[in-house]
Amino acid sequence: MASAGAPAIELRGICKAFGPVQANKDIDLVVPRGTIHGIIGENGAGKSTLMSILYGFYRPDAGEILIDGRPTQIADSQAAIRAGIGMVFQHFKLVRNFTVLENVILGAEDGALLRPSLSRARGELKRLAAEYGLQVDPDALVEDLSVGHQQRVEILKALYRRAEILILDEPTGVLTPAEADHLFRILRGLRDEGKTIVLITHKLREIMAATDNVSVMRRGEMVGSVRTAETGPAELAELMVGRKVLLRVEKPPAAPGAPVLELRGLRMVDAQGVERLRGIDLDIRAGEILGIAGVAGNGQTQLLEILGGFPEAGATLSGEIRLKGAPLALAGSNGRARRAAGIGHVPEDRQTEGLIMDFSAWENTAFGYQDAPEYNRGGLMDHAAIRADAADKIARFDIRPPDPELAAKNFSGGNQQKIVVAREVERDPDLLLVGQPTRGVDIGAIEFIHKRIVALRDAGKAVLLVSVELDEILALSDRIAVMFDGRIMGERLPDQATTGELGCLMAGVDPATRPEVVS
Amino acid sequence: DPALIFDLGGKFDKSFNEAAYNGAERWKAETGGSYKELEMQSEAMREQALRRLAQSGANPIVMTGFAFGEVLNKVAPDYPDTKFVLIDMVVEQPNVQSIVFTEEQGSYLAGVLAAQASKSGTVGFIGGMDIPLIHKFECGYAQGFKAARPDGKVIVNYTGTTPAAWNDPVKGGELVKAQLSQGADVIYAAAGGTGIGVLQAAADAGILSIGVDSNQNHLHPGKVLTSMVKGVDNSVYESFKAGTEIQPGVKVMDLKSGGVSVAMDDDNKPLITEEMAAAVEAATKSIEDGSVKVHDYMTDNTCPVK
Amino acid sequence: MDFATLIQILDSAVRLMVPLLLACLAGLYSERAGVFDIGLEGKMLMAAFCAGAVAYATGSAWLGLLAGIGGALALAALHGLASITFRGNQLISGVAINFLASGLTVLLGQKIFALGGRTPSLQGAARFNEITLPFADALRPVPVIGRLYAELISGHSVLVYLAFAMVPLTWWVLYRTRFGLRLRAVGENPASVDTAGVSVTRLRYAAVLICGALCGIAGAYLATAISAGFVKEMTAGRGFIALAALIFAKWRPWSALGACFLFGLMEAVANRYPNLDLGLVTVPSMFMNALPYILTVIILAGFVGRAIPPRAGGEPYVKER
Amino acid sequence: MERMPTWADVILTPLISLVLAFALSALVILAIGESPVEALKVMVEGALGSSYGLGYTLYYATNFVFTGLAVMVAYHAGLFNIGGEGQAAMGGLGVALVLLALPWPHWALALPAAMLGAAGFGALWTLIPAWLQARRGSHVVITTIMFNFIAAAVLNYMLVNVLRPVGSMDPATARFPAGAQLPKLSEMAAGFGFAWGEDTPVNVTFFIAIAACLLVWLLIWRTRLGYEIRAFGKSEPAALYAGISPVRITVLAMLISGGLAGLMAVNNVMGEAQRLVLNAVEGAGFIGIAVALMGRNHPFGVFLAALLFGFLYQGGGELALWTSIPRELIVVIQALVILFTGALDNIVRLPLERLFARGRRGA
Ligand SMILES: Nc1ncnc2c1ncn2[C@@H]1O[C@H](COP(=O)(O)OP(=O)(O)OP(=O)(O)O)[C@@H](O)[C@H]1O
Ligand SMILES: Nc1ncnc2c1ncn2[C@@H]1O[C@H](COP(=O)(O)OP(=O)(O)OP(=O)(O)O)[C@@H](O)[C@H]1O
Ligand SMILES: [Mg+2]
Ligand SMILES: [Mg+2]
Repeated sequence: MASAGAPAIELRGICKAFGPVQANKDIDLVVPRGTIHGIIGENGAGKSTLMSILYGFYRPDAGEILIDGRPTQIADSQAAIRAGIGMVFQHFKLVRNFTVLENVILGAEDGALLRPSLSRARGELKRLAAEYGLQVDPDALVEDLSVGHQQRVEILKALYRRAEILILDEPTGVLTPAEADHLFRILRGLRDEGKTIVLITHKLREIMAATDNVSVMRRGEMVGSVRTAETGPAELAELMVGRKVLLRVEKPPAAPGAPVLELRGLRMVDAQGVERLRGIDLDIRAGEILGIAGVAGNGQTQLLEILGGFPEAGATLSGEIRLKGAPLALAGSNGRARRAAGIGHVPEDRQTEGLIMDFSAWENTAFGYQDAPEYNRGGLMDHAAIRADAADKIARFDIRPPDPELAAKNFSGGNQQKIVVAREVERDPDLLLVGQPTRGVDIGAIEFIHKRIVALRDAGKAVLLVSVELDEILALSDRIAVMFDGRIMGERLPDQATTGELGCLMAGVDPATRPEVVS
Repeated sequence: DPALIFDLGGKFDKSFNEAAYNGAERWKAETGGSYKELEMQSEAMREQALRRLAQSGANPIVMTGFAFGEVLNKVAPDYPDTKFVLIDMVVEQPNVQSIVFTEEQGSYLAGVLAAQASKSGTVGFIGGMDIPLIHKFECGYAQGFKAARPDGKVIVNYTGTTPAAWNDPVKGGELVKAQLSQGADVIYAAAGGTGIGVLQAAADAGILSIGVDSNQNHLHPGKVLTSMVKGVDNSVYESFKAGTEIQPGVKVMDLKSGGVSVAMDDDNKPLITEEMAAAVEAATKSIEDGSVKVHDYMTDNTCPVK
Repeated sequence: MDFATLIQILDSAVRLMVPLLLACLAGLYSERAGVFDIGLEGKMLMAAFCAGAVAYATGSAWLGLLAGIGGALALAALHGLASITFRGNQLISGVAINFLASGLTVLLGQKIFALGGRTPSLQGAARFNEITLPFADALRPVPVIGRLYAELISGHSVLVYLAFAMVPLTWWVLYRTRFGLRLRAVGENPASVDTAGVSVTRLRYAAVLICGALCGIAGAYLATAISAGFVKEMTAGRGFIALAALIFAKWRPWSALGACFLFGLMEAVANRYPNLDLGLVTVPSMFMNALPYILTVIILAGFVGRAIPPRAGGEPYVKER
Repeated sequence: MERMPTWADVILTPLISLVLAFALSALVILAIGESPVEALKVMVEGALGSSYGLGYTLYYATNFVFTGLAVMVAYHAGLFNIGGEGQAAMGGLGVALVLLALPWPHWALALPAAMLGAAGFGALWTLIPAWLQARRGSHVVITTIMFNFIAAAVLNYMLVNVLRPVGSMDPATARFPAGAQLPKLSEMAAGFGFAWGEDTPVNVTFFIAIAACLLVWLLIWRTRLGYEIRAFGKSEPAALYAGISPVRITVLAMLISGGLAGLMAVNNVMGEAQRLVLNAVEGAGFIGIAVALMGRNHPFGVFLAALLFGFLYQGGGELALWTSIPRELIVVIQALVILFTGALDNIVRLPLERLFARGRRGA
């Protein structure tokens, strides 16, 4: 065993470049054993890269890694696992069509045959579940699990390999508040057992609530490490972004006008025969933001897809949609018609829906609007016009790096999101559909995106906001509807609703038995 | 120097390209001369090859395969001093000799032999691609067989519709087994490399087969009933020997002139009974004196027997 | 159709499906590991040549088989080099391997045997001969079952039984062993395997080489079992049909058996009924020959849903852009 | 993420790869006991050394441009069209039917009609695979392979039983009317008063091929349809989000692809043979796969790759003509060229990248 005083992790002078991008510049980091250590930083600051180096996924260009005070060569993940390091990646490394058990034993099998490994793992999972409250069905296919459960599988994978150091990269980006609380309880339990935890997050609230120490990264460099107890959100935010950040959304009171979107009895049964929407009635007025709160998987995705004009293949739809009084067709691939009718849409999943990752930024600024007259001239697409437009948006949305020729996949998550938001908001749609607008996005960008959404509202447009972040819903919405199991459980005004009350609704329990009708 | 151009199948096709090659080699061995040879790789190369050879002074230029017909018709007038010999197709040009074989007659004899050798009264025919030339073989064979056994049955298979049809011994072997199960006990293959599989499978199954184009009796001694030999080798040999003295016009290589025949040698001697030899003899006579007319499928795309 | 005909057609189907099945399982290993392979045809062809040549030279079918496996392995290693080590385009590599085999076999064959790329015919022990299973003759008189055993199940070359044994074996390897688990994982999400501390490169090479070995058996079967020697281009598109069967089977071993049997059966039927007489019209032989392909399209359209390939298939594993 | 100057990526890398491929080919030639230097001389001289060789090289290249473009267009939509062979064969049938239907007075009239026939039949031959892919999810790779075989059967039937002149041995159509003879490049050159490429089959279709490259480039990178094709090819969920219909794009992309493959027939059937023969396509459909992939799915790359393969074809023909090297050697050389420029290109690219990176750092 190592000397008692040595830190669990010590990084010295870590450098890493991806081609011309210097992702990590001469980084030092010390993480004492038995602590939860937070790492924050803007999108693209190099947090994931640093942790991937520690986990042996990338090789550093220079620098030294000490584990428990001993210099350790971490050439690959195998070495990291041997050194007692486990990591839950920002994008899970799970095999979607494997069961939970299979994912857990992958790479840590006991022998050439699976059966003994599987039965041992089954027992082990039961023990871990009991010990840490990490319940998952060991025989479920990963693709059938909610993201929260998928994350549990990742944690279980690490614990199964007896990790003493656990790295979590933005674990709560995809979790509901309740799931996040649950996760933090687990992490504290692990820490109290003497394990060391590194937590990357964009949420200052979580840093303040869960960590013992926190390090801040900016543009590939480590700009500071402090004890959490000795700092505050405002200071961290400033350290992170390099300027003062408004942590509250400032918005004038809403002045709702005529209804823009009216939904009546909207129902949807998917191709497997599961009823996903069970009769949705909603009104959204001009000049208001309607926030839809709810745990992921309760029909929000389906609602957005139907309104956006691309319901899942094979689904049966019924009910009525009216936009500014005129009925809209329910089915068919008519994303174009929806855009033409004045509906903008920031989709929930920017990487598989909102962007073509291999297209350049400028090509992506026309995505979905390839028909728009200003992008076309004489039967051909007007590249000069699209490029000019893209450059303009990049400048006004402060998208970094400001290079319209760069492929979307080469932007960080936050900047990718800005590209999508810029494209949709700048069109001045009468109705903007927004799904998870700030998932995985740093606070500087969150502030910016929120401002834009509010500005759109103030210009008299209607906004339908879907988010699993209750904080976001509460901060932005003028009215909140809670969705559960394909139904609207109830509507609340943000200043009259408590988190607890909303949480009850999200869980399918109506605290007031009679839903309050807001006029 | 003379030149020889092979068709797409290539000179080792176990079929008439190879026979042509053998003829040329025989000429080379006997005279000590040298010749140019060329294998086609593509359709467009035909014209190219003819012109390049003619320009290079090759004379005569012999080519195998009906596919040269069109091109030669176009090219021959441009090189009036060069003699061309086309095997398997007629082109009427003053400097072209066309050599055609009466495959139907040779196949007729093969059919006669098959009829004698068959115990079951059912025989088989396996062709490569379903094209008119192969029907000519099939039809002659059926006529000869039916002449001897009017109540007998001929099972016909073609191997495919792509060039792979000529190089698929596996399929050839399976077709033998399919025909065998329908009672066939003598099978005639006119299918290039596929035929090798036919002869092999027949030998394995203990039934008789008939080879084609060149003498294939030696491939499985005592198991190949005979081969319908097309004297392409002789034609090439003669052409090379005649050199520039080649007479233009159409040369029909029939039974009488020895252009086609059924191979009789030591390898199939044990299989050929006296009656068989006599039957072939008789059929040959009747064809030669015209008392039996073997119908040529090519003239009207039909076959009098089914 | 009487029983004898049925048996004959099934028997023929069994023989014809064997090279398809071996190549299909070969492709299954490779593609399940995320390496697409349209070079099955070429590997089989190379194997057929090597097997034919060595079996002729040594007079031993078994040495021929080894040589066939060796030939296919060499091309498989090349495919691995291109698509794993050098992260090249897997489709191009496959196309190149097909061309390479098609040229090299004839070039070498001509150089060695001077028969235009053909090898001399194989005889005796240079071929895998048909083996009669125990009691086959004794059981023959038993109605139905006995004949099925004696005529359909018995009487194939050892490679046929090997090919059929490969199906449960492949299933077992894929779903019951550590290697299979990792193999399937690397074709779905190589990052998951990498972060679990297992080498993606080594796994993929293993899969590609297994693919080579199976193609080798398939080629040896063509040249030394079902026929007697190598003929140029003798694979005649079977590698592509195997690929189709693989997609048809959705990359699953038992389904591969079914798909290959279907292809074999349709070819056997077309062989047995070269001119289908439908009373009014006789279907010309060309269309009977194309029947397996036409039926495949119909079956595919009618009964088989969307085939989703292994997710990471076709893409080299690149960590750092 | 520029690591290397573009010229090094698109010119230097393939060039070095090509040199590697030829070096290995030289070893193969040595191994079969022939002289590589001699072989190279014959090939280069035969394919590029005279207007005659060049004419053939360009003729073959024209074929490959069409089949290469066909594969490329489908590829951009995420579809792998292995059916170029069958589509080009059906294109030939279209050309033959059109040209034999009327006594065409002049090629200028016959050409557009033949092009319609070629593209129409080629496109039609993709319709079922495309529709099945779009509607039923039947994998286009299988269906197009199957349709190659079916096309061979159809052609076999049509040529033997329907289109063959009575009494002809050859399973081929009659000669097309004289008015349907396309002008050869040699005739055009003669029109300008100089002799070029006499007796070579390269004809006006060569210019159509160049035009096709430009049009395909416009289509893919300048039109809305091209934008949608590329978007769909990269991500189907994103395409749905953007209101792009998968069915429409799949069918359109395949129709265009099949049409391009079919157009090849204008070159070989109408321009060269002047009649339709059984084996008219001769594997050009498969070469198209290599051409498209080696050309990095860009029309300009396709054009260059087609020229390279034209060179190999013609040079290989000359090799067979004047040396005793078997023609299969050319297939081996082709394979090595495909392998090194298309699949093993990183053997060259990675070291080059390192070299350039070092150069930059040093500077
Ligand atoms: N595999 C890779 N190849 C090339 N560049 C990369 C790679 N991974 C990351 N980068 C680049 O390195 C920089 C740092 O990325 P990293 O993912 O570490 O940021 P991050 O701090 O985790 O950001 P986020 O908060 O968005 O997750 C970014 O500019 C990113 O584009
Ligand atoms: N263990 C499981 N096995 C099979 N299907 C599951 C499992 N867990 C969730 N699902 C299904 O996956 C879909 C999406 O998951 P969803 O997020 O709705 O789960 P959830 O139960 O709400 O999650 P949580 O327990 O985190 O609240 C649902 O249709 C659900 O039925
Ligand atoms: Mg990150
Ligand atoms: Mg739940």
